[in-house]
Amino acid sequence: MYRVELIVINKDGVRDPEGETLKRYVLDPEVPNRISSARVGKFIELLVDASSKEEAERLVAKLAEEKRLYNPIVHKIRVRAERLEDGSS
Amino acid sequence: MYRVELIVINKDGVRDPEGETLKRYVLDPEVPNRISSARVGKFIELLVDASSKEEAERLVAKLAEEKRLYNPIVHKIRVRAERLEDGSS
Amino acid sequence: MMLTLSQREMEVVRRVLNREPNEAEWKLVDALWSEHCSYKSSKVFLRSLPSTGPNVVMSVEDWQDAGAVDVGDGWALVLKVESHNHPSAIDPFNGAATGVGGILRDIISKGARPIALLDMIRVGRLDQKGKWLVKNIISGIGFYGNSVGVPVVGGELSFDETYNDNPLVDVACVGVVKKDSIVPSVVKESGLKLVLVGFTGLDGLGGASFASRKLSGLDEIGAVQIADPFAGKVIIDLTLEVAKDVSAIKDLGGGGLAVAVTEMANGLGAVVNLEKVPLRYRDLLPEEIIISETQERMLFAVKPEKVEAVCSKFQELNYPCAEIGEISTEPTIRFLYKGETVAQLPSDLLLNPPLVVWPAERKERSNSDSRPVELKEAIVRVMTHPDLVSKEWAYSQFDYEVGTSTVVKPGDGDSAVVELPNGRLLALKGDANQDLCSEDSYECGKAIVAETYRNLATVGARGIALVDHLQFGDPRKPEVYHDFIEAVRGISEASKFFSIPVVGGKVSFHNEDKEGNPIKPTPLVVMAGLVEGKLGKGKPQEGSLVLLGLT
Amino acid sequence: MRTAVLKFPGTTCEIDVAKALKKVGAEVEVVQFNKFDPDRYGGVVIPGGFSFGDYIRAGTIAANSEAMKRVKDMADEGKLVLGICNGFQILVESNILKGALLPNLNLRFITRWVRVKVRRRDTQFTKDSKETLFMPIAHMEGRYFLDDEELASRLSLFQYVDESGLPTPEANPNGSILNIAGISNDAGNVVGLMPHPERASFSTISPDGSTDGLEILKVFGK
Ligand SMILES: Nc1ncnc2c1ncn2[C@@H]1O[C@H](COP(=O)(O)OP(=O)(O)O)[C@@H](O)[C@H]1O
Repeated sequence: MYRVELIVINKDGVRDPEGETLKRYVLDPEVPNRISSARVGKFIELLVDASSKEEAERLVAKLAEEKRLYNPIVHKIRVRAERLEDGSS
Repeated sequence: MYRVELIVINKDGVRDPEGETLKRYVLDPEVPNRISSARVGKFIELLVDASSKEEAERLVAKLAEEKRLYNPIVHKIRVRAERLEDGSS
Repeated sequence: MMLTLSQREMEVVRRVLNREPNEAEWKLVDALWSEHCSYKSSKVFLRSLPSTGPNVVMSVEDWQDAGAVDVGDGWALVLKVESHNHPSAIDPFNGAATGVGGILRDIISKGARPIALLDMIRVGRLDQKGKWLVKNIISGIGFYGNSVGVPVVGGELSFDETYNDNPLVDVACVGVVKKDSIVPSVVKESGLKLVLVGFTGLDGLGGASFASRKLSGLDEIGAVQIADPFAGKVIIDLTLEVAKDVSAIKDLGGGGLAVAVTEMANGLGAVVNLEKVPLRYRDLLPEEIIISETQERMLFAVKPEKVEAVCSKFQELNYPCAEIGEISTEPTIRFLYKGETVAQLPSDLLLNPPLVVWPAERKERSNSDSRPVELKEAIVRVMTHPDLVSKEWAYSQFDYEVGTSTVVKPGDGDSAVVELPNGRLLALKGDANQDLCSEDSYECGKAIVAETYRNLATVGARGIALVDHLQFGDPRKPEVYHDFIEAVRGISEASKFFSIPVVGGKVSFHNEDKEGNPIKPTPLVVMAGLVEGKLGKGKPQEGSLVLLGLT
Repeated sequence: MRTAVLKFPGTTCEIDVAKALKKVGAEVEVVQFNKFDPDRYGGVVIPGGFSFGDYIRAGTIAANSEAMKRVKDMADEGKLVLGICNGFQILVESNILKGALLPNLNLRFITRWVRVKVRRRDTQFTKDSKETLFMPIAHMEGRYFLDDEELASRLSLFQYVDESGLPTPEANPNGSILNIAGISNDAGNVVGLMPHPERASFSTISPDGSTDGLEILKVFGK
């Protein structure tokens, strides 16, 4: 069993109003000059039955693409798998 | 400079309708029995000026708490920092 | 085991049963006898409210369900108000959103299509926490209302330090149904099958026992309910579709299956096979299944030959639906798990908690904080009070146009107006006045009814029905109880005066701050009226200002 | 024209759309997404709402359905396809129309009446419509984005404008590029827009008594 993280985040160059608002109105007034960038995205965590880390990542990347869990015009994704100790495979 | 990820996700035991719906209507029909759980949360990525990984993580955890970036009654957070090569500190 | 039953109540249970109940049975009694479900401290007084009238189609029986009034051409209007104060204090977004879900399910329980929502919000000081509360409450209400396509057409947004720790989140809903198609909440015959839709999970479980077993240290988890408006929408659409095929409908609210089954049986008995309940988490214990308060579930009583037709509708959309038991002649409520009895109690006992009347005493009022104020300062203070500034930022987050029948929209008038299916115009308004109520709760009870009526009159409407919601502190405190009794007396008197039936209501006690001080008494009424003649709408272009009444 | 109003679980505007379409004389059927037979219809409208709760992103889950493959076939055959609000989001998420609809810049749900200017006459929906239309919006994710501004300008069909007809930043409620409120494909038979024409089809509920939404819907009455 693998725990796979799929992170969907706006591409560089696509505005991210949530990150901007967070930085400008929440973080900067609290800790000025400490935080130079804030980006907000979506986090999806799946428990996947797969025979290797690579296979788990490939499966999730494929699903993300085919099921349009992100829109390639605006988003980029990161996929990271980690084997779970007590997993069955 | 540190790249810090703050992940906000529902606590175990607190239901997650978004993850459930994703699993039921998108993932299960496509790859039956391959995915045993889907959880959806928020991903926040900050570039933080700090003197160590620990300090960066502490700062972000403190901000998350004090600025109510999550509701501890419902959510749990994960904080992960990583040093950036070309960072200034 | 955490119970709210008093020693005296526990004695009554033991005496009637002539035995010691088991843990599951205690929890069952605890749920049914809770103030929330049984109205044990308020029932005696609520009976004085005028609940009948020539236009009343369905009056409130035992204060459990929404009432209905005739609006012409064979149509009935169903009306209900409820609060979600305590959940909103800890999780304002989900608390407010699930409040909307709950009131909607009350309306569809009658087979009525919800056509409009109102939200009346009261929060405390606008500091960081206060802002967090309002912002999340408003977006929670929008999240649910918008997602299910029921317009939020009006409401109130008011600020008072008395609500610092205990915000009030009231939501009201109206629905329409053909008079001859109203579905009852209770059954009259045995042999009907009990059909449950929706998954059952941990939500709303008292927490203590579950948390200590599985999730050490996270006691609040059970108390948190997450809103799932998508499931809510599926439930609304499909419940209305199957309404013609069912004999009774009950939504699952406080007290979960325990309360829904017992109240639906209404003196008859029921047998429930808990292993048939569709579960979200496999390891729920039988007694947890009985009292889980998971949202977005409905209970139907269905003739055996109709079960298949009802469930297939839900299964088509991948929504769980299961026959879990049946109504029996023997007046006993029985919960079984794989054939073993988990709890077995007489219906009569569960439905009839000993009523209580607490001591009441009038509090000394002090007028000491009045001081002379300059007129200019007074005007500035009044005009800039957050109660009186534009609420556009709030209502613009609500989809008040969906349904294409919102004639007078938020911000356009003192009442909202929506068009009914028969073409008539329905005016709606909710009002409360915590300041007046803390001065004189009786006068205040009268005044809020009158104020609501005046607000309806501004659009040319005459009141036809009202629902009330009585929000107070701990009823065991004599001053609190006194204010409660007096408010009911005032509302009752004014309703009689205006000949407006009170077709439903709700009581919420134990609203207090962290130090245990009660909130200012906040009874609230929501009135529905029909526009007669010409609709009063729009901004006047010319004319004189005329003030009526003595100043 | 026989017109399907396609309902997904979570769609909220199907009854309103059907009511408005009847007003222009269309032969309307509200169809469940899993029972949709495209051969029976000359056109299809995908109404607003929150299909599948708009979980993940508005329109994403509905876009994965079989029903949307059939809508794509209809679009390719040159039949009329109209997506309103969530319907527009679904068309974009299914790649039948280009671009993306991102969260509003102010990050809040917005209900408001807006004015839009008709920028193209080469679509069956707008070839003889009024110059500017007054309609309400109600959405959380309506900020139109396309990484190719030239293309966006070519597709742009409706543009948010102020009282004097200018596409000012103030007239832009959500931050869409080029003030885009709706687009059409090159062939002009597929249109998606954020404003709700069906809510601007009844004089009783429009602030000034206008019924501009009918200008767009009337093509289904032919
Ligand atoms: N929480 C709310 N939800 C929806 N509409 C609201 C809310 N609060 C206020 N409104 C609307 O805003 C308008 C102005 O509200 P308010 O200033 O409280 O008016 P009034 O003093 O006449 O009650 C009214 O149309 C009211 O229905």
